[in-house]
Amino acid sequence: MFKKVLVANRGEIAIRVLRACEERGLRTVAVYSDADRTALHVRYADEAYYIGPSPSRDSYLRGDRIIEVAKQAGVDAIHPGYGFLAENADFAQACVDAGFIFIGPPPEAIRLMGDKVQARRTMIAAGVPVVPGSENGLSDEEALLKAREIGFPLLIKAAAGGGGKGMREVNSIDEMPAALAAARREAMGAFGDDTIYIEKLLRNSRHVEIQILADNHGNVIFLGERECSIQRRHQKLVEEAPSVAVSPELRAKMGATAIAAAKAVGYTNAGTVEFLLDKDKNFYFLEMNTRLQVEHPVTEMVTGVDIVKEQLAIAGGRPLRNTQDDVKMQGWAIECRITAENPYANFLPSSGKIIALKEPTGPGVRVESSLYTGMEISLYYDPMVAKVIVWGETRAQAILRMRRALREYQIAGIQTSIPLHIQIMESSQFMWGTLDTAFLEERFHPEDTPPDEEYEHASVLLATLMAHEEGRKNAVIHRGEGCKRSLWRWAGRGGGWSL
Amino acid sequence: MFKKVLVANRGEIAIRVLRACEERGLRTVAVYSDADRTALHVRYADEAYYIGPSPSRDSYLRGDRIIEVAKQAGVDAIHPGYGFLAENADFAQACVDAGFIFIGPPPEAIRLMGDKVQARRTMIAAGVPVVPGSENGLSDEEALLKAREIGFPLLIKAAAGGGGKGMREVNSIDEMPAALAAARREAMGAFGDDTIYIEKLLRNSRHVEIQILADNHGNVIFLGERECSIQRRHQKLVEEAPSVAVSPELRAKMGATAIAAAKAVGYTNAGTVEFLLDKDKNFYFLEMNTRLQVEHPVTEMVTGVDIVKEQLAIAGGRPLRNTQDDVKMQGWAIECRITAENPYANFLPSSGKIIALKEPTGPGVRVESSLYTGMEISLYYDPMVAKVIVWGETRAQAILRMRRALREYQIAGIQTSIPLHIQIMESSQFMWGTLDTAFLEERFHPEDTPPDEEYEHASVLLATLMAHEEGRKNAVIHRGEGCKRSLWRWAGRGGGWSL
Amino acid sequence: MKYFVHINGSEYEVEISDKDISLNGEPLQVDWAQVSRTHHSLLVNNRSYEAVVKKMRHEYQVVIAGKLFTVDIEDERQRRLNRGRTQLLPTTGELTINAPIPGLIVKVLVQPGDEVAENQALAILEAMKMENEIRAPRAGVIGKVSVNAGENVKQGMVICTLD
Amino acid sequence: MKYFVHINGSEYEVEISDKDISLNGEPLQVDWAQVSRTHHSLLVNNRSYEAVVKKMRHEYQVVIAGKLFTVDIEDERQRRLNRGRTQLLPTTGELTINAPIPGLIVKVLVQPGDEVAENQALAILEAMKMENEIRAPRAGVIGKVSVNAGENVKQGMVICTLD
Repeated sequence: MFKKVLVANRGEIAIRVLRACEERGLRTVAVYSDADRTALHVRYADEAYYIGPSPSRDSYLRGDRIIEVAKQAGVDAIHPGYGFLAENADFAQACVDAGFIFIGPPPEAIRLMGDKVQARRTMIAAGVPVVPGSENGLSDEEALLKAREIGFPLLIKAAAGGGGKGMREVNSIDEMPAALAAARREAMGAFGDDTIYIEKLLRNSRHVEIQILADNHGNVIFLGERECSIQRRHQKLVEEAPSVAVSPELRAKMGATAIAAAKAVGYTNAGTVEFLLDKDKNFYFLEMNTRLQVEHPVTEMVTGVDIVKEQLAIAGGRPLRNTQDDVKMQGWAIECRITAENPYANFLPSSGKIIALKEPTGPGVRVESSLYTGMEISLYYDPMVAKVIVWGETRAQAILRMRRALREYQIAGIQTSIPLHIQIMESSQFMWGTLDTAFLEERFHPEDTPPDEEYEHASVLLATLMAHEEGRKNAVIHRGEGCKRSLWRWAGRGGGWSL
Repeated sequence: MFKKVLVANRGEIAIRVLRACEERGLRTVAVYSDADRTALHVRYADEAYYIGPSPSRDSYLRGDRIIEVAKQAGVDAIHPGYGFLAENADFAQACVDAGFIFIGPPPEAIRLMGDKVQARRTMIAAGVPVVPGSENGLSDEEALLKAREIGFPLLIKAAAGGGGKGMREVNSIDEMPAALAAARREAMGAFGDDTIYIEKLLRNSRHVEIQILADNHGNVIFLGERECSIQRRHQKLVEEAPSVAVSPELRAKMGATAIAAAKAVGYTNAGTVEFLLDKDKNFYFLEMNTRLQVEHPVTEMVTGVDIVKEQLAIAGGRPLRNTQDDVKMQGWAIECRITAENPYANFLPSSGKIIALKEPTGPGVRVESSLYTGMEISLYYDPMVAKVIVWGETRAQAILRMRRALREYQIAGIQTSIPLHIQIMESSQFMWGTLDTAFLEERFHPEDTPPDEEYEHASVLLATLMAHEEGRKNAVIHRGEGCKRSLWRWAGRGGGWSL
Repeated sequence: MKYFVHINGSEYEVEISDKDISLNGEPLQVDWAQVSRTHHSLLVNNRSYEAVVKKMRHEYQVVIAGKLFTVDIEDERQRRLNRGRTQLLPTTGELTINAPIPGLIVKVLVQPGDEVAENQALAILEAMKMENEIRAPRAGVIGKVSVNAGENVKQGMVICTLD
Repeated sequence: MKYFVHINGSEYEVEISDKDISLNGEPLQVDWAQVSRTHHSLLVNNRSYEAVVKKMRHEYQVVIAGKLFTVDIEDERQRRLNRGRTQLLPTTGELTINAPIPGLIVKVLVQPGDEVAENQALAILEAMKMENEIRAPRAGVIGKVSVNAGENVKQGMVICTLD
């Protein structure tokens, strides 16, 4: 087994991986850009190395510098997290070439699954059902032809894509030219590659994915499914495990298919096979994420398996500790992704300084967060700043617990998606579990919920009291310390027993 | 089922209970003393009522005022937490008489188990093995006689006792008079009752306890055992579930005995039967705690059962949801009690203001805490201010995770027991699991561990840099904002890639 | 002292004296404790609220139970001043569309003189690797266009005007 | 500037100039960033440390990885001063025993003139419902006893003196 690991990432996932290393007794190395000198992952790691200016392309995407640091720090292995270089086959290869263990799948598997068009082709050959669509990179003209053939609605997708970037939904032939241009532009900006393909859009279907673990000795198991249908612009907001739509029989079938998909590309380490599940319980391969996923904690909470520790063990050459029969799902887990965005203003990214922070805890609550008081939220990186994950004996208990946890979460200084998540947890449709990937954008109307009159009143009172107090302070004289308790009490001690 | 609950407690346990109520959709009422106006439990509850000055006897021990508040707030039920009035049969009776549901056992069961002498007698009658000792309240003369009869070492215990208060270990007849006086004095101070009894002290034995759930319909189950052998002055510091010393057969036997004990007193709701387990795996009834216990979370983490929610369901008249066969223990859980004490100065209580706080989180970590930045730790209440609980797939994983969590825990402004807990987690004896109740006081020598030279160096540098900077500020002029990053960097950017 | 408080489109009247406080004329028992620079505990008729409050230039931002409320406060004097001012200002129809966040203008979709519908996209702004459409808050005719594709804009910079 | 630093009974020498820093003569690469009023991040030759630091009157309290370190710092000038002072002070044998925390004196176990051994209990102080023994830091003879049983004492109040 190796002894020292470099984590080539930032934010909550860097801390997640560092914690797993720490719990395995491994020495840890963090890397950081200018913007991240005081980030939690820098403070958490045993060692930290500067790798460049704030923009990702000058730091977290500079594989060459990261490998240079790995050499200088004398690490044995490199964990890429997700995003940045995690699905960059060249980086994985460069790590291996430089003599480091890459904690992830072999470069060839990344390359194959990373080219969505080639991946589709391989899956079809392996007998894995795929969504009807085009099979190779298309010119605009070809795309128009193919679109007429498979019909609308459809999706334009970037071959190098992921995270909804370079993806566009198209409902008629008229929208095609503008959508093609936008998708290519976004794909070029995000991945440096504007190859696209098109796929039939299956309405009213769910996004259900299977978590895979594969060791270097030919053993592959799956850790149940996750449902990730709550999305906006193809970005997941809420994930859960298990899925209400998946019976034990369907789970076994989807699991076997996912294992076949992984084996078809010689996959090792942790990975996820994403499927669309339609109303009739037919499922179609969407893509394989050849890395740790944002939503891995929900699987950890229902199976008891620590996926990152398994990644370390697999990369160290160990055979899987568990067989498929050992994997049991217990209870229900839900994750909410907390982003620095204003959900009521078209998800406008929100930047600023965190001036107050209190994170939820207590029974069944896990927080994966990059936040700290005094942190500057910049616009350099992904707006996801934290995740709340809860476990409950039942789905209903998990929802109630998530509501409780979200209400406890206090972040001041930026706008966040927390109020939207609270509304999702309070919506009867979510509670019934009648979800599909269009739920959030088409059938969820956060504006319709009645205003919280009680909280409104409290806000009015508190703000007015502060304004009143400030006015008095300015008017009279400075009152020393200012804010001490029991200074402000109106109309006697509020009820209860009185002195 | 009831709708509104008053929590007659403070600190971490009040918050724990409030969270469970919140997750069941119940309205919540907190009570507070002068010292606790801004305490977390007050801020967490839906409603909060003042009940009196800071000393417990004027507030949290005033059952009359609490019942008055319960009437005013219109609650249906009262949860006593642990400590304060939790094992006060008169208070439980007064709640029932006033028309409230008392979330706990019937007053008679509290009364019977609360009188340790009568409890012993009842247990003997029910065929439960008890530690050799006296059976009734003794005068000093009787105690001396009985002491000679059962031999030394022995324990003097308060009949009304709990939490190690009013308890004294005696190793020879000469020590008896002083120990008797001290035990009586402490018992009178803590419980208003100086009745004592004596028990043989079984050396090298473990403290192992069984968690019980009993509904109002005659169903009683147990949720496995907890090992609580790491104690100081008979106060638990570290607890875990399961116990390394308990085989499945022994677990079944102890469980059946605990159920018999509960049934013998007509017990309902959650409770704990404490046993001493000697080297030869004989176990002896110590006492029954007729309430929720501090260490209940370790059982929750290995069984997946939320004990406080079960308390609410039972009090609401529901039959148990689980049968004994449904109860499965998975993995391992450990709890460390964080106290405001200096473990290196004879556990001297530490008071002061919390000026900085960061609590651990991430996979498998749960924190139950009353702490917040700006909090004044007073000497009015118990020094336990927080608990860290971790879950791991194995005991070794749990220990490593606890070490990680404790290192993440930052509390500045008071002394805490955290460094001692880290040392316990790092001690090979604890790792081997060779524990008994004398472990901490007799065989654990925190002074012996080598100093953390590396941390010492970092502390030296940091403090000196601050002093240096302060000297310069005073010497030169005020430098504006003062503390901004990248102001201080010596001998170039530390390694890695350089610009 | 009387205050006129605006929140989510509603107006409340709060009156505070040394001993009494009322909301829309209803007297309340209020106990306010500041826990830290940003954290407050408020008891209103024994109802307990925990809030984080941040004072902005002209308003207070209050976070309660995970939700953000923006509160505008005028006292009687300010109200009279503001009233007067509103009546004096001519109601011109011109509206300025500003960049809501810093970013890169990827595309400008309108020209001076274009008629646009409410909610129509005016420009595309890239930030955090995502494209964000800047839309018209109401129907109108484009006046001036102040940015070009490929240009980096700061927050608040004018993108175009709408008559 | 040269500093003499005391921690856990060890002494370190730290030298700081505008550009260089050394610990016991060994030059180090140091990057220090203050995260908040109390939180600091320190990189020493790329080793990362996160610490909470509290300045007390004469010392710094540093919490790193859950452990508390107390650091005393003298610069060269202070050191000369302190050295001089130590030599001037007569080495009297009298020691004052103070209450380490506020509480109730439950029992006083010694009288003036008593000879006590190191670690012998002098009084019992109750706080947080627990009895705490106040013990002699070294052997000696009790001088004055300043408290009585049943008396409430504040932190730092003199309990007795030891010659």
